Amino acid sequence: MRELSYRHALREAFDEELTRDENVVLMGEEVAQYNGAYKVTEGLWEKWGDKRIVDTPISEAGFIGMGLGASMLGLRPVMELMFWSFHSVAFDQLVNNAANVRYMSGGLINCPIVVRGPANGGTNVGATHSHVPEALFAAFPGLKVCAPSTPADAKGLMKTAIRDNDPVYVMENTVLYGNLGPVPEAADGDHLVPLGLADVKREGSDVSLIAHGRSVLHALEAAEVLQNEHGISAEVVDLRSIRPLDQETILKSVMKTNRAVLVDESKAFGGVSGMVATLIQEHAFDSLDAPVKRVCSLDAPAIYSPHVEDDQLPNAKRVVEKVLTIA
Amino acid sequence: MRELSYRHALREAFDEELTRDENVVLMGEEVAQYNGAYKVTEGLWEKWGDKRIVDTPISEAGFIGMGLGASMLGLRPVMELMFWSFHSVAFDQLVNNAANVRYMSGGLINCPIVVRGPANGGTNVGATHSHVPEALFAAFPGLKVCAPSTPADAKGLMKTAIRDNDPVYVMENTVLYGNLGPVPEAADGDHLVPLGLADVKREGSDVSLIAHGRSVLHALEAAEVLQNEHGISAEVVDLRSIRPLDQETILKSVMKTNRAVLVDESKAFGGVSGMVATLIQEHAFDSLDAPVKRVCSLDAPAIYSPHVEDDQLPNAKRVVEKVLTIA
Amino acid sequence: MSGNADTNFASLDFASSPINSSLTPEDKIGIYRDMFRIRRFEHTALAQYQKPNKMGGFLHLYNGQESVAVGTASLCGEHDHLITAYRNHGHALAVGMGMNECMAELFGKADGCSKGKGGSMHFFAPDKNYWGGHGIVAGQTPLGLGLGYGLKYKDLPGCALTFLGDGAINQGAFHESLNLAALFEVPVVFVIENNGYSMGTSQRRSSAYKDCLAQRAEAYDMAWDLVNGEDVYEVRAKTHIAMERARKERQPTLLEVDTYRYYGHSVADANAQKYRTPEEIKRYKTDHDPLRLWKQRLLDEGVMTEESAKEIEDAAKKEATDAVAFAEASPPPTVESIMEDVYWESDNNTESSKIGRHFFND
Amino acid sequence: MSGNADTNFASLDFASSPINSSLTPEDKIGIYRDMFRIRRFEHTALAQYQKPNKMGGFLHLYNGQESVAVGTASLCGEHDHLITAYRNHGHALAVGMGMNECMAELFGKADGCSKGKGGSMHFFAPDKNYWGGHGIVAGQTPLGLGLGYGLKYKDLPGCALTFLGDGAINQGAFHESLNLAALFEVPVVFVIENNGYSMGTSQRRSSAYKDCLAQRAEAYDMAWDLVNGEDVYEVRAKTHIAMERARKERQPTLLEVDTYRYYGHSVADANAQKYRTPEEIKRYKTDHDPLRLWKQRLLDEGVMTEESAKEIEDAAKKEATDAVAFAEASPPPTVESIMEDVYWESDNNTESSKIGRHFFND
Ligand SMILES: Cc1ncc(C[n+]2csc(CCOP(=O)(O)OP(=O)(O)O)c2C)c(N)n1
Ligand SMILES: Cc1ncc(C[n+]2csc(CCOP(=O)(O)OP(=O)(O)O)c2C)c(N)n1
Ligand SMILES: [Mg+2]
Ligand SMILES: [Mg+2]
Repeated sequence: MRELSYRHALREAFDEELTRDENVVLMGEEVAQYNGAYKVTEGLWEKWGDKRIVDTPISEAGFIGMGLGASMLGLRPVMELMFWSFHSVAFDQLVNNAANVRYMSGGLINCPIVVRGPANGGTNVGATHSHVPEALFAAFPGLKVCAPSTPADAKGLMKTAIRDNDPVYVMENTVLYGNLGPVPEAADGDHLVPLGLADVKREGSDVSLIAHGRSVLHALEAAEVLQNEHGISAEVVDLRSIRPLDQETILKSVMKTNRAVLVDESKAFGGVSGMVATLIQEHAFDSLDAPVKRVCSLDAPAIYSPHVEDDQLPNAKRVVEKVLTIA
Repeated sequence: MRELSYRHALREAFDEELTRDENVVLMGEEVAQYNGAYKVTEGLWEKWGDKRIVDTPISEAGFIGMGLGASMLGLRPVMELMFWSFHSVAFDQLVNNAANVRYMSGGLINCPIVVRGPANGGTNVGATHSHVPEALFAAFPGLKVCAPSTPADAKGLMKTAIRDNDPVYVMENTVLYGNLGPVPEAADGDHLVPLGLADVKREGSDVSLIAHGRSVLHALEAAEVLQNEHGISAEVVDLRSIRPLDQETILKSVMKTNRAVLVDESKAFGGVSGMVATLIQEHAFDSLDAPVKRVCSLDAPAIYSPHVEDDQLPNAKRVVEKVLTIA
Repeated sequence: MSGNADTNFASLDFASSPINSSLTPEDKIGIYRDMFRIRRFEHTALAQYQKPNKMGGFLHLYNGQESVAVGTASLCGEHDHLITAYRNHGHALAVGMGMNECMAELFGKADGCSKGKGGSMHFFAPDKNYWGGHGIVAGQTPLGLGLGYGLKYKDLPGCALTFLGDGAINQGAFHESLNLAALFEVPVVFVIENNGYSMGTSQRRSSAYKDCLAQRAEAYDMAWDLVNGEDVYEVRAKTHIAMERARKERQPTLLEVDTYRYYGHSVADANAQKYRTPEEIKRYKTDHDPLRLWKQRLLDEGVMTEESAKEIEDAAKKEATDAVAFAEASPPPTVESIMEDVYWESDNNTESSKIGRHFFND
Repeated sequence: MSGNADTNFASLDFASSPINSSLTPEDKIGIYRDMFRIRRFEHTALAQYQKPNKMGGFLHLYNGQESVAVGTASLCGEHDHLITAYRNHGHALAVGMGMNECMAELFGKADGCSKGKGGSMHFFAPDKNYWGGHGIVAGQTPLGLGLGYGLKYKDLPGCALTFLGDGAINQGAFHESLNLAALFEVPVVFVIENNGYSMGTSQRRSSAYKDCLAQRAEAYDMAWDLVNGEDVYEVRAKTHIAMERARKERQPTLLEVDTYRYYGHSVADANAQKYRTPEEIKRYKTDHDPLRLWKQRLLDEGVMTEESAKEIEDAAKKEATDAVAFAEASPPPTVESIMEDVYWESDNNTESSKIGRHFFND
């Protein structure tokens, strides 16, 4: 299969959906003429022009609300937050208007909007630019959240998100944008990855490593070390989608391995892993041979220093250590 | 001991701290001339005047940020959100500036601010006015969060919050404002309840009901029913403070009862109870005779209808039923 | 300044504006009917609220401001849309919603316009181009902007009327919306219903401004106007100009309509007679009531008689009484229905809704 | 309009303004020194950034805008405070921070002004009345307002200079701050450093306005002025007026300083030569460079000689070189230190910090 970068795979998703549906419109700061701060939308403005690819001022509350309003009339806006961290200035639009308007109207309205952008630490941009708000948004019924870890998933989830008739928040990752991976040929038909379906990225029998986004890569790396150096067979479950959540795959894996370590870039008060741990202990209580453990970011605002930021984040070494405490 | 309402206990806390420290200033929409939308600040403007009790325009981001800036210079602003639900329009100030500025400055700055107001469902005000964001804010290192359930705790925690040198977010409850309860005489000295200290509101041996805020009352009511109708002895732990969290008291209780049901008005994706369940299964794994169970709000935006809103929220009946599934 | 009474409006007569001179007698009577219906609905709602166990939550009444919703809605065609804040009963009835579904919504019943899920602050009727009913102050303003954006994108010859209160103008989202509207040339008309107060705070205590609130539009090089809300003809004439600017030139406008609310901020407003003098309230009701003035106008014009007015009024009273009976008879929502209307995909039972866990009930 | 070159400034000479005529030769030379230090620091930082593994993250350079930070900071007394956005190295050095702690911060070292925790966007020196350094566009503007509020509350005769970019003016928080500043009569001076672009977006593509950005102040009945940033005298004269208005009358001002940045938005700006023509950049550097113009001015005034200028320049170069050595030699933060500086109470090991679990490391 051909290899594409994560960034390129996303761009292909946009391009295909722009072609398929004239109601799809991409918006955000610097997405058009500048080609995107991270070049995810490169070339799209040149190809699609001012109507379909729109540069906005620095007014996240205003333009995300604008996209929501337009979506109520049938547009399918794909809104970029240059960083997901900037959700903080648009929070009301993101959690009240997007998540509640369908409910409060008794189902008369829907908002087929996508909000997307990178959500990650690891590039030394500090506390205001390194939020990982997957769990934060997944806590709001009415919203859907996903976080692809590979180019193929990035393309497949993005296309699904754009076609979904509910608000879907896609968490990308600046560290992954350059990663290469196999992506099905466009000629072979639409590559769609459903929301709510986890992917077992590596089979194993001794412990389940459950992760999403970039943490999947740490988990895979740790699984390799565990196998080679400790003879421990780790299964790696990539959640891909946070809400809907593939509880079935999670439980199936844990019921097989009887042990789980969750890898999650969130801070440990809450996080996706807090929810997954809660579910596992509730629904696989009798299968557990050890407490569910977690590897999260160290519980302080994101540090800038390139010398230590990686120590604040989950990494393969910390995952291995954690597994060894329960294996 | 004399009885005060929750509302009155809070007012007494403000009045005492306004007297003690000239840097304490109360701000918010309608807190002064109107006496507060819920009359919590009644009489304070008349007594303390324009400088100490300040009405603001409807600009939550602006005035909370303003309070933060002033706190950096040594003021101790106590900022009211008329509803905590309005955090959504001030989110950046609440989670970036308040939580991060100390860290990003390497400890050079601190923000001794209190943000307070009611955070609860149960009064038929619908999805945009019924948020319970305790867990949401507790997830941000740099912030402290508490949620008193009784008049005495309301007064004691508020006074502590105002004296604390970090940002403290106090979650009150419109349903509790009118509740009466014993509060120590002011003449007997400062009534302070520390952050981070849970309170066992009822002793028991068969199951731990762990709750905060109004849910404590549901838990207490359920404990009564469990004792009388099912011969089950339930211990009720009132967390009071969400961050810092009294993990010790939680674990001590669960290690005694071997069973836990968490009562939490949050939605069940996450919530305070998601965190408490995660901690219990991790640290009291061998003591648990059953999975930790939770009673949360039904997982939809808050419904308006007075006919069914109470069914969406935790209540004693649901707590009893849940306990019976594991007892 | 607190509402229009103290404002020195040039006493122009807008009756002869083309948009008004083209009104038929039926149109004019229709306007009276709609205003009266709103007032009656609100009175009835208040009376019902005061009975035990009928309604919960807030109730923000529109009495005194009827000319704004009705005057502007009367200008709307197929492609014109409306959105407002929580004081939204007037707009709902003005766009043609029935009292039945509105009253049932207040009663929290399954036949309510929002199935009892939204309550007083959240009436909706997308089939009538009415997008609510929003509880977060100014939170609806970017949505209104988006409706206009959608109209332009789809090349439809309409505009989006976006209402907000005088207190709402100090929210950041509104400012962002104004800049975006002007920058992107969006067909939106922002209408500040200036009733002089945000809860207990007078306009002067919440907003810094030069001559009036709408003038803030100048910061964005946007057109604006000040409207005397007591006069339906003026509301229509000036709003029409703004709507035409939106429809034809794709340019936004900021209108400020001076108006007044007779009741407190909501029924829970304990201070409604404190932050405003009883004299002030009385003066508005006596000398500046839009309903009374419009009625007199139509009587003077010979368009309406006391008898035909009475018929209209009686019909509205009956409609309101019937609406209460309808609301009483409507069933409450089931507990199961709490979990409906969260996701479109789940409600429509699509393939996608069957993959993964969507709901996390304990 | 993109910066000042196309603006028709009345060619007033502000040298004779009282605040400028009272400057001693040493003061004037000090201003040159500070501007040169900033430029040199930025050059050095850029060169270091381009080496592997020296710095991470963003680097937003201030070259071209030096007159703004230095001109305004030169007016500050004991009770005047400053706060700005992420393009904050200039302000940091202007208030008297040393290159050592600034460079070490860029290097992410323990001796950095923020102990390596803040990085390029987050320099702070509260002891010098400098409150950062903030990464969320316009997020610092309410904080600046609050500094002013605090000064007034404590009855201190100072003001808060609050800087932001031309792109930042479209954030809601800024608008809310303007209204609050005017309404509460807060001694704050908002300074828009208008360098013509927010990243790759020109002022015209991000903001709707009439004649200039500062004019938006009129919406709040607030004083405003437009400043030619290439001339230190003008920056000082006009900012002084605003600061006096704040200090004495407790009234805010919105200033717009036309300026230009020579480099891209940040070092990662791949399009820095695309959205602006090379000619435009060259024109600014040649004809409108504040450093060059100030130097010439001082030479013309006979206040400075080529030799004394050279001494200053050499000293700044040495300071920058030494700062690199200092930063290199400084230790990286320990992993343990990641958990410090989160809570004041924990850092100070108070009783309260010992109750309950504050940190949730797995
Ligand atoms: C963001 C936010 N802050 C505060 C409130 C509480 N609140 C509801 S209405 C209101 C006053 C609004 O006044 P105005 O905009 O003048 O509208 P009016 O009530 O006069 O129609 C306030 C403070 C809210 N709903 N949302
Ligand atoms: C809320 C928010 N949105 C977007 C960004 C990303 N961003 C950082 S700087 C910038 C451009 C700001 O331009 P301007 O205000 O003119 O300041 P300048 O860079 O020219 O100094 C953008 C879009 C951010 N940091 N915060
Ligand atoms: Mg009003
Ligand atoms: Mg700029």
